[in-house]
Amino acid sequence: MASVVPRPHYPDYSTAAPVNHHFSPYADNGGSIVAIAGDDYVVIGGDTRLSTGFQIYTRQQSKLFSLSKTTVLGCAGCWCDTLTLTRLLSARMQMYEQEHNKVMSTPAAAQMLSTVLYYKRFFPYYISNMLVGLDNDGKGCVYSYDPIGHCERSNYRAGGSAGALLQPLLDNQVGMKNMQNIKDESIPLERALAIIKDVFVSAAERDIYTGDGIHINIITKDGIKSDSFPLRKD
Amino acid sequence: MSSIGTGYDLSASQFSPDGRVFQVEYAVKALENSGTVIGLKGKDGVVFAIEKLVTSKLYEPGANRRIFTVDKHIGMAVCGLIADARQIVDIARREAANYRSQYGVRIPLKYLNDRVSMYMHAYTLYSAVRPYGCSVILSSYDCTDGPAMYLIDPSGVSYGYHGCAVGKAKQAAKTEIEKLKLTNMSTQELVKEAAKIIYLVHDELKDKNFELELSWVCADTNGNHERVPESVFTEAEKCAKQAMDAESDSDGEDM
Amino acid sequence: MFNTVDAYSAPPLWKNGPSPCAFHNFPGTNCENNDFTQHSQAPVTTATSVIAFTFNTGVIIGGDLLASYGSLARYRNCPRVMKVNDNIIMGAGGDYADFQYVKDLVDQKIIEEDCLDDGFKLKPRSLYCWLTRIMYNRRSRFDPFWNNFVVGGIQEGLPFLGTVDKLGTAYEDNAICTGYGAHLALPLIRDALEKNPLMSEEEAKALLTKCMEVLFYRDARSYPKYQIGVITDDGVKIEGPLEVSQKWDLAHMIH
Amino acid sequence: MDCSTDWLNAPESTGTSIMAVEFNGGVVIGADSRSTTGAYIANRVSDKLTKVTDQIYCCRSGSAADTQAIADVVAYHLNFHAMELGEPPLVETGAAVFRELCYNYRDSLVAGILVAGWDRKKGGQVYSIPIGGMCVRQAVSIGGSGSSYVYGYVDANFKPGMDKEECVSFVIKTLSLAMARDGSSGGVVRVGIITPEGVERRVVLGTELPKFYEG
Amino acid sequence: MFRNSYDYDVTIWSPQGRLFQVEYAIEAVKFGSAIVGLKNTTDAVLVSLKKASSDLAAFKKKIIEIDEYLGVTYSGLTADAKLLTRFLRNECLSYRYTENVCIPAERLLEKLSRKMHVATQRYDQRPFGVGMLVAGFDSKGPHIYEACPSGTFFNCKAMTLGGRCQSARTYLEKNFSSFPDCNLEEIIKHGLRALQSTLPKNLNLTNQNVSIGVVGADCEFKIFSDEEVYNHLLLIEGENHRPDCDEFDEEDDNNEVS
Amino acid sequence: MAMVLAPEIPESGFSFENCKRNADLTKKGFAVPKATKTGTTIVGIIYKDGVILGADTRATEDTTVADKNCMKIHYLAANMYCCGAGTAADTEKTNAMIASQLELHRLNTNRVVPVVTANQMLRQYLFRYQGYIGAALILGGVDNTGPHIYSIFPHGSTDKLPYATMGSGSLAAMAVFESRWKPNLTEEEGKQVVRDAIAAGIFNDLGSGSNVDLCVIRKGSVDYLRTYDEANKKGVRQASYRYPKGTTAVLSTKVKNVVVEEVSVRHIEEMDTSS
Repeated sequence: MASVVPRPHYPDYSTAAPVNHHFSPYADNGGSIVAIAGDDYVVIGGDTRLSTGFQIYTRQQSKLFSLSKTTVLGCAGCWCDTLTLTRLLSARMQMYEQEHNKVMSTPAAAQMLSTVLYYKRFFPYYISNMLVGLDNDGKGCVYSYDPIGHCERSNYRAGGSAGALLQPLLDNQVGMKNMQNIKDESIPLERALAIIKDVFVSAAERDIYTGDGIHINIITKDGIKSDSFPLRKD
Repeated sequence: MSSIGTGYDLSASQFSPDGRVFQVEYAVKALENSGTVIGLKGKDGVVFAIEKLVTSKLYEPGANRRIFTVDKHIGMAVCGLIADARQIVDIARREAANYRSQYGVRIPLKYLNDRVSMYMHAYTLYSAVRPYGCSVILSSYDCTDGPAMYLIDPSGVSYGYHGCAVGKAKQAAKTEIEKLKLTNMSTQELVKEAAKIIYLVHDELKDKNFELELSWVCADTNGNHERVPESVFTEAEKCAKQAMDAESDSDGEDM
Repeated sequence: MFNTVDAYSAPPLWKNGPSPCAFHNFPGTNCENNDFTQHSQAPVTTATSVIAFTFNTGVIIGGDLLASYGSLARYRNCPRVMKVNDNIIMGAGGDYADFQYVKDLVDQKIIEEDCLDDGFKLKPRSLYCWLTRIMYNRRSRFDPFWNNFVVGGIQEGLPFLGTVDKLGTAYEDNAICTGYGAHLALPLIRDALEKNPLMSEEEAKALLTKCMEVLFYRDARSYPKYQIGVITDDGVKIEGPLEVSQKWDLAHMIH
Repeated sequence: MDCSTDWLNAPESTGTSIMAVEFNGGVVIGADSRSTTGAYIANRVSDKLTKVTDQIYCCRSGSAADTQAIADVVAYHLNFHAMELGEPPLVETGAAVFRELCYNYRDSLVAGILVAGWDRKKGGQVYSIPIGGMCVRQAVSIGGSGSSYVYGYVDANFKPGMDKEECVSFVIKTLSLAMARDGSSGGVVRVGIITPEGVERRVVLGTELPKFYEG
Repeated sequence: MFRNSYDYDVTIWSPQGRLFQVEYAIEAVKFGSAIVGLKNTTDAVLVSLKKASSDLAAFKKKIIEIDEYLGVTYSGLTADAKLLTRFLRNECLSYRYTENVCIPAERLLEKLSRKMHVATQRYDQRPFGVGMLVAGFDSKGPHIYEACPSGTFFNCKAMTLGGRCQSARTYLEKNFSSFPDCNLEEIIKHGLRALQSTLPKNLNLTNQNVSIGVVGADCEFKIFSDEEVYNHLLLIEGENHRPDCDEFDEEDDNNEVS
Repeated sequence: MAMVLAPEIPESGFSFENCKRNADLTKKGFAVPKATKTGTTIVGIIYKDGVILGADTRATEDTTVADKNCMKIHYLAANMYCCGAGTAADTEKTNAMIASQLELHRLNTNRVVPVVTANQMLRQYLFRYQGYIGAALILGGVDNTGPHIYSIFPHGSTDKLPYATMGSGSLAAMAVFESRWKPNLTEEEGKQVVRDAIAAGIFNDLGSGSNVDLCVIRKGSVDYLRTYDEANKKGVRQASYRYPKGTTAVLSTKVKNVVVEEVSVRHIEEMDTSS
């Protein structure tokens, strides 16, 4: 006889007992992150919509977290994981600073993030992370991650719910892919800023999880500057 | 103490030939350097008063209090090594919290008293630890059961009291307390009496500075243990000082 | 690194000995349940939406008094808007047993702080952060608290409003509704706040009353008795039970 | 599965009607007496009013094994506690201990319990602890599978401030109605009246139950 | 030094009700170089004398940051201090992790004193041989706390610990009533003067042997750079606050203390 | 049964011949192609002189916006329109079919078709397909008996109401109606309430978006107000994305000359504009 483990039932109440909810520890809270690095700067932008399903939680949630004066982390995906990961990282940053009497550099922070993510290999933080900053030579750098800690350095990157929509656009406009007779030089800061705003305008048109506004961080040797820009709210 | 120095007084796990545990008795000595603490139980509440000796003028006033709240409805006044006493406060708080989470109601004082005194007693049993160098007084007020007060010794012995005193001038304080008809007095009256006693037993020759601390737990505070309000405190202190002045005047006349 | 978890988890049913299944299990098989499969639990007795938003000088939170068992309106006097301390109010929806459990933890936290009496009071952002941590911890053990919490308060003179759900997803906004309220009440509140960002307390109450009415019409698990909690610089007021005013003349129009 | 052999595997459960009412001098508790395994009546005269301490009783519904085990644990716990305290524990305390067990093991227990009793601080009290492990005090509380048929009756007929005999008759009527409509409840009605003086037990036999419309 | 048979274990009470081991631990504090903590109404300042354990060794760090608004300086056994600062940092981190704010100084001291006290209670441990001054800033303003090997702590207007601190204490007691009216620069000057008073005649304060840490309403805890220390030392140049007695015997420093 | 001699004439109605194959494919792991949904807000109310229907204009494919300005208020007859939510194709085809039947009905009976007839047809049609036709509709119109609003669920149940909402944004819209609708609204008030209800859906429901369409039906006249309100303005670009000449790679060039084989000329007469 096949023995079946019965799911808990409530035999003593004939009223429709509450249904057995299936519990998933993850939620997709949407959001997109775009970052572009130049010779002496890096710009990162994230939209400010936090949502689930067809519901908007809030229209004003920045998804950028500054880890130090030269390092910023952008997170899109499962928001509860994001909150935990960023708290953990800021504690790690403080520990490092106190132990070593210096602030962790961006490449070191990038490596640490990879380790922290892989540590949760079998119950991962479900986040699309993008860590940006200035490297040891003062050049802008963008590190992008998969949820379990694979890390890749590049000069520009789009991630989150509209990542697939925007990456080809960046390849073309920032990476100058598939273009001829174009001078191969990195774009100036103003242009990068304009591109970031424009790609978000486009993303808001077509991705329902991207909208409301963007929060932008511009990192140069002088520190982090903030900027914001409204998007459509539907 | 005939057996002092004979080697039977070096450990709490050792009896002397005449059947005493000296380490516990020595721990009690630690209380005698500490400011006087009194507790008075009246008809509708319990009042604590403490003579807190201030050893340096560089210390902030009001710091290092010796009256603690263990749970909303339970107060604890301590005498002896403050660091030891803090740990007892900690243990008592944990007991109160456990009781609340397990039984859903606040802990009865009698039960807390049992638990804390058992804990303190455990520290008088082993050579690996030392007895606590402090005494604590516990108080509470319950609308059905009325006020209650217990005093726990470093030995872990505890009794319920109507009025009790520990610390430097405990003998003098006890004498003063015995003059009062405690069971008929309200907490309002007790506060003044308590303040008066502390001022009276303070020895200005040995200890220059002291701060008075007053707390109560009574019907008026809804059974919560609280520091007495500013106005009541100043009033009580004023009364005490006046009484002192009157006394020294009359002393002068006697001479 | 941070040992915040264990105080909040249940102790084993059988202590001090082998677990009962250990006797009839084959050697080598682990009779302890794997954490990832054990908890198939679901909310049982549930409360529905919480409605909250900020106005010019504070925060207002509303929730009805019903705890439903499936569709049975079983307990009709279950308050779930609570005062935490003078700075904080909290509202909760979802499983009522979990809410009671978390409420006990919060209450104990406040008692401990009151006992310390060091002048520091828990701030809304701290409670919000703490709740996020315990909710995330439990979801990570696949044993969540099936609740939505809404924390309102005054911090640094400004209204604060934040929410945490069963996963530990947390955010702040000037209007937060959980459950059906997120679909029915939030659009009304967002619209009203956009038009009138500096709403007065009276306007806020009127808006909340309207929302409770709409929810009563359209949420099958709602109940026409509810509570309102308001926090301003003057402290916390919890009002209720209030009654939803209902309009049904619509029924005559259907032919 | 063949319906007539379901008793082979089903655990014994007290598919039940239970009830407790506060009155000014104490509480009245009541229960039917049917225990079933599947549709088979394993015990037709069972006693679901279980003593916890002298003045705290619980009415059990849900799995018979679970609720009996819980009642045993709580009775042991409270009696020990009574010795520590030197006085009988409060009803509130009893309810808290039940709640703690039911809540912490909500995934493995099927238990809906009414805790009722008298103590010198708050008098007669009734606490309802349904599956899931919440706990609320109610002036009148019903539980078990039969209860869903009589919520309306209770709402219509409960009046605050009833005296002892009114409460007893209210309990008997309510349980009779529940037993008449719920196949898992039946048998006799057992009633307990807890007052400062002690506990009085009564049994109303199946033949003595009040009759209602039976068409 | 050997006084009696009641002093070789921390679990032994003397017949007078004293714990000699704890008292000896307090003596260890005096082996360290002097430290001073003081505050006005907005800032708390730590000033400490650094010492090199030998001519070849570098000066030790004596002021340590614990958290954004908390810093400590210590006198006594360096290794004990290291252990305790690590403990403090951990406590701060976990408080911040769960409560999202910097721990109030008093609550941190409560935890510290509990840890230090446990070591005075058990046969298998010795008391920590270190005294600490904690500077903190929170919603109740700036604080200076003293933590003592006995497991006690004190909320102070100003405090000094360490070798020859008596003269600094005298200076502080003479001047503390004016501290609340001082601005930051003046209060640092008071700290330096108090510290100078502990020095033997042949030694002067330099930016090599002094460290200064400040925390206040609008500044997170910060340890001054050599240059900043130098600038502040210039402010009290030429002043002499050493007590008149000129006999200071050089202590021998073979213990690992600072 | 297939006839051997005569070729099969396809029957009218849906073809189910691939259902079994599709079920097998799904079992093997092939994803079912996603249909365009109009995760929508649609509403209708009765006002003093008739009915007002409203709809947003976003169509989504999963989480991507498929159409930023689609029409969701469909023509059924001269006196009635129907808003559709759910699977876009289902709503469009259902409405088109019912529209043609209604026209035939009108020609047969030679009078204005009552709204209740359309309702009856729709519910019978949808009930037959047991919810597999994913059309959630709001039917509104005015006939000789007055204005009518019906909400029709995909399974074929209908409700007659003075105000109704459907689609993923229906709760948001209903909240607006519950708090602001009252009998005998004027046309201006009615339009405002409907606009606000749709806007509540647009802003609070991610499945709804873009613009507000309205349709006002009075006795004898209809105003179809396409893009009544542009709820969201599209963002303005900051930079230029014109490619300079020569950016696109030319892989190979081949010139082929046109061979002229014949030339013919046609003269165009000038239009006579004299009269």
